[in-house]
Amino acid sequence: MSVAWEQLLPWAVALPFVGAALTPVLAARSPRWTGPWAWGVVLATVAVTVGLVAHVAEAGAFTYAIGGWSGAYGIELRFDRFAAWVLPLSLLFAVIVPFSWRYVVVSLEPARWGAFYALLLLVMGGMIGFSITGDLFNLFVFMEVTSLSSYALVAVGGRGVAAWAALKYLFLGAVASLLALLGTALLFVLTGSLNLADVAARLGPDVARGPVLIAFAALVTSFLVKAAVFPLHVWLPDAHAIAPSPVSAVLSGLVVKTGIVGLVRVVQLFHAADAVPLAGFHLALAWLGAVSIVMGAFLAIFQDDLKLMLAYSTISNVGYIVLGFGLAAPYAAVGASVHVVNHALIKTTLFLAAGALIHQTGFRTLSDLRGVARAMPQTAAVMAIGAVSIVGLPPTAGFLCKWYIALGAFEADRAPFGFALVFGALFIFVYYIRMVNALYFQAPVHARVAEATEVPWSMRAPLLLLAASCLVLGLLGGAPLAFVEPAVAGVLPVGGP
Amino acid sequence: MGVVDPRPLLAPLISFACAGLVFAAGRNAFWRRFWSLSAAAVKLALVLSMLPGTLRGVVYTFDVVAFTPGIGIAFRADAYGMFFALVSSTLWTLTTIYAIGYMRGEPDRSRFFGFFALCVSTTVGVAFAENLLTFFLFYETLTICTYPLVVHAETPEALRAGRVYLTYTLIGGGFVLLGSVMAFDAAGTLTLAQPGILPADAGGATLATIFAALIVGFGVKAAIMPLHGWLPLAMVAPTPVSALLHAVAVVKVGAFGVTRVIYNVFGVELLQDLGFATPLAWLAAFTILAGSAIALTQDHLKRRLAYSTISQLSYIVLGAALLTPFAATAAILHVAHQAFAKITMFFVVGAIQRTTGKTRVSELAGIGARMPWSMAAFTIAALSFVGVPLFAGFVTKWYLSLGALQAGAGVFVGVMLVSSLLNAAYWFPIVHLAYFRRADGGDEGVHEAPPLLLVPILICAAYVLLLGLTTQVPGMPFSVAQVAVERAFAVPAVVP
Amino acid sequence: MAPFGVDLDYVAVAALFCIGLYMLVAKSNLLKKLLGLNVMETSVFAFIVTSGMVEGGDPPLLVAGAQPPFASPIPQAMVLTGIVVVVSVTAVALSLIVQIYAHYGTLEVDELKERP
Amino acid sequence: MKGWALALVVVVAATLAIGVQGLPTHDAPEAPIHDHVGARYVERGVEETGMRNLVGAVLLNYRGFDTMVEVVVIFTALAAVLALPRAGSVADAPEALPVSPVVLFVVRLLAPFIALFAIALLFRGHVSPGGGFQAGALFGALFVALGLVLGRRGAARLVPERARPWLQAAAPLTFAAVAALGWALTGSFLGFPQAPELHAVREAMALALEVAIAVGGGVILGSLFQTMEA
Repeated sequence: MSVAWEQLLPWAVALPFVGAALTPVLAARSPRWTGPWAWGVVLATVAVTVGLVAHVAEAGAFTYAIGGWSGAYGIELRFDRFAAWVLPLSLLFAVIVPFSWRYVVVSLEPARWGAFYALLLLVMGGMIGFSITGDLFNLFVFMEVTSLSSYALVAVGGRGVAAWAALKYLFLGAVASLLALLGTALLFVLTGSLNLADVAARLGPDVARGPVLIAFAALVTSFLVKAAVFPLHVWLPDAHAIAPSPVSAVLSGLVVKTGIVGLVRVVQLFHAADAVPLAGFHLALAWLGAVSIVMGAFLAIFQDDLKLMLAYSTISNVGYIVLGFGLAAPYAAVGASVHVVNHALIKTTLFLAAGALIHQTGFRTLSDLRGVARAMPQTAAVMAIGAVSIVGLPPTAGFLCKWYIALGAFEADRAPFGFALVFGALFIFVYYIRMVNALYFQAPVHARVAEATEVPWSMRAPLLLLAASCLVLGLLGGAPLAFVEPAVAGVLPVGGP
Repeated sequence: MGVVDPRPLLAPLISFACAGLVFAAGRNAFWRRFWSLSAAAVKLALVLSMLPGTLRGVVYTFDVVAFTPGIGIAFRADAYGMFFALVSSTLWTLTTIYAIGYMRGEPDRSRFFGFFALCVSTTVGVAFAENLLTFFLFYETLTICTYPLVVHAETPEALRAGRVYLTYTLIGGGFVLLGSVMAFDAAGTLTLAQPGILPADAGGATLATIFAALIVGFGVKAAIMPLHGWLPLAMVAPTPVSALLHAVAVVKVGAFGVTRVIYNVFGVELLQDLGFATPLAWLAAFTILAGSAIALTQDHLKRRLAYSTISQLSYIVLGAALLTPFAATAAILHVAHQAFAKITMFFVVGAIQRTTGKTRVSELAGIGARMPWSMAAFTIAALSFVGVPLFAGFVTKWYLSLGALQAGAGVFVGVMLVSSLLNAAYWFPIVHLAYFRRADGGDEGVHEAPPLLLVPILICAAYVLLLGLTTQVPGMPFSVAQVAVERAFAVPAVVP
Repeated sequence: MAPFGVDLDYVAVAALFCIGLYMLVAKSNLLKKLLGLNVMETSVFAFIVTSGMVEGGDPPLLVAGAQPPFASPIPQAMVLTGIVVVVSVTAVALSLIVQIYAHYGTLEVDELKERP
Repeated sequence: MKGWALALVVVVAATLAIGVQGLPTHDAPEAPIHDHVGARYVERGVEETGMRNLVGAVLLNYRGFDTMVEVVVIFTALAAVLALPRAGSVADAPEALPVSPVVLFVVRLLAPFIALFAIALLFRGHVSPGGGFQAGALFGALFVALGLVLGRRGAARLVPERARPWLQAAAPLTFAAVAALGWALTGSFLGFPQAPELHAVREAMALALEVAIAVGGGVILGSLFQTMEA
């Protein structure tokens, strides 16, 4: 029997939301079961998602009119290939949730378990909704679900520094959201519509340029803040470093990507409307990306705190993605899209492995963690694979992205960006090699590090699975490309490669 | 004639699987040795099984995955690749035996043997790479896999050497990537299966950038001066590593890359038009002489070997850069000749160090009497390097000189001669010390290296002899090199 | 309503936006910052909700006696949603501020920056 | 800091000043906002949704999905506050704060009227300004006021312990249930049946949503206040 997959699209969003709403109810009865419950919800959602993606791969993009109100008269979900490409990111929750079981049991009192898992589910639902909605205002509301739960997740760890980091994140995040709302409102006032496709169609040449430009700038700035592109990154390092490790993985790997998805959606809209000179914008984007790569790497070099280093590396990697889209060449856009997924995978791997090290030893700086590889060989190996991947050395997942983006730079006749990219990657390697050295080739300074034991299986299995994926995605990197190419074709002024 | 066959893929895969099994074996010495040795043997057999086909002109290919048209991972065992793969898998087998003896009692042996196998896996991968992307893939993996071997001792000195090594090689890797990307942008393909892919109309500046990027990138590993700085430092690694990696795998991969760039990316004809190869030839000539001159001043044995390596590698680069069939034959042949002779020397130096604790040239007085077999092997290798007729090194120099004349650059013949003199000047004193001086502490009688070290030494030395004496016998490296040269120049055999 | 060719509503909205922004950036007290954020948000809501007005229009309640033209219902629904969102954000921000105060004993950013 | 802030404000103000040039004049009936989607809602809203309050029609029917996510947002705020570290539990709180008799009297006097007004807003919402959110806000205010008077433990007794998590989740869950019902009846998620014989169902669905929003919103606002106090 064939399932009518298209009918299930809204449930990909509704399932995690309902699951989240029920988590505190369950927690009131038995907090112990909230973890498995959240995992079950994630798995059900993932099943729906994967089915939908497979369907799109086969049958192409489709729209779903909520409540039967099609077009601009209601809210439309639009499941195109780009959404189908980023949606499998929710798969990562299927490893992050079990990984966090142990963290939750050790670090949080049972009364908070339900809320913690509810927040994780809400982040996931918000992100899924964000990627599939076809409505500007709906985009904003979904973004708020994700952001709000992210702020709280940062603060879960403690009352002092964590709360302060979360509040900084909240202030900047709220301003960014407000800018998105302002842009939405302006576009609505100008066109009378909120549907992305409809707005694009109605932004004709007779619409005043000034407000359109402001709307564009507001939306783009908003998403650049969410994506933590330098110099709008200031909220990120503290928030991502101080959050509990599973949360850091979610934030760095996934939540930052909402900014990218939003950016792509905005560019799609304005490209279709042809209302803004996009060439200059693309160039600016490319510059921002290049600067992000270099500055993120530069700042990361000075960090001794493992997670802070990873946080800065996120800024670099977002730089790759932004640069890739900014180059506006088919290959570069393919590379950027691939990196959206790959970076999520790799950064999740790294943060979870870092979390495992911190969890077992109680130390979080490189100088304290020296020599931990002897005591925890598997976790350290995962960390090393993650490091090699994120630097973009073959044969790991990170390499292909670098290859494609560099190729795109030459294709677009912007060779300097190609040089910057290739050698920026070397810069990044400097701090990862410090990490590998510290973990593997230096003698332990703390007895607790030397005597640490491997993490329990509930944490180890996700780690090994993720590390294996980093390698496999690199070796079989071609398979997803068939998917991305048509996806980016819609993002670009030119056709696919 | 191309034949689809999985063997070019299987060859690197075997070492890869071996590495996994060795890591899994952990502290269990038996399984570690068992997997290392059997993988080495299986791989050697596999490569040898392709040899008859190669001599007939068969090319085995295997496509693994294509990302988009023109970009993918594919393997292809052509004559030159076969040549390189044969050398490395033969030497892997010998070095594994040697290393088992040498590393006795060292810590972290699983890590050592695991990464050792990975290095060989990637070397063979480079040899069989069908395109520049696959080449780069293995090239970079090799960098990563060598790093734990270089810093194996975990001393500050080793860590420093490791850092320098990575800095050099990764920047080199960056250049290779850059060159590959630009080459793809210009040519639309990266295949190494043709005599040149770059179109002549791609623009002089673009072609020059590509050439410079690729040559600098590969030149780092090939230790062309001034890109050689990492090699002497990396000698802190355990001797088997120095032997296999810094006489065979790492540096030869670089030299192999340079030749691939010249023959398969640019092609002889295009390079002759462009004239890019001439500066490279001069650089190589400079490296040959300067490397030898520095080697002369080194007292530390392994450092002297390192500078000698730098000098010898540039024979290959020079041979390739001369763009003539004879020189090409010399370049390809020297991959084998230098490898076997140099590894013999490294083995002997390691054996001396393990048996007597001596690491300097000045301490070697009378060593010939204590370790007669080892020193005999060393002498054979030294004679080969100097280029005494009937030894392997002579064949190289002969063809290289012929090639230089063919190219109308007789000055390089002079370089050959000076180099021979320098080689004699730094090898013969060692031989002299070993045989004609008495040890200060009085004669302690014969005290040879243990069999696990001695046997590989003798096999290698014997093979060096054989390479010189039976050059023309079918199945020896020369025949394979001929097939390879015919492909690159589209000319019939070049036997004078 | 449009002296000097500029709609006064827009001037008010822009002024509110800038006042809020200044509070958010310049004030050191966390609560004042939050208030500034709320002022900014209010300005955007004001912009949205006034955009739905129409000269002489009735509220969009189609009961007996109501006459067209009607104000557009969409901006009002949007603002309602927006207010709920902002309330939620404010609630979370206030909780965080409570936590910060409980831990550090201060609400001044200048002092917070000096503490580890 | 202040100098930078002023500079930023000036830049933003200048940008906005340029930006508003060319925006449609307020109050103009021919603005796009009135003639595209808005026009259809005015024209056919009552017939299509059965609600005379068009804001309600947009909120619950046309753009019901937004509202669903919106109640999830406020639920998120609750989960966020509940997930934060807490100093003490409700049980440790003092029985009642010292409250001035005036406040006590005023709150006690007004409480029933506030509740009544909230209920009126809720049930008159389809024909007059009002609806679930407005009622929920009032309920929330009522809980806050009572919490001030009764103390945390007293306020905690207002909502039964066992029912509380259900009530907090009421709005998202009801939305999901209504959406599923619509899915079953009309084939589209959150669809409201339009067939005349199903008008009663349609009204019931809308009413359920309004009540859930009011109750859930009110309880969450109260809980936020109670939890934050720690």
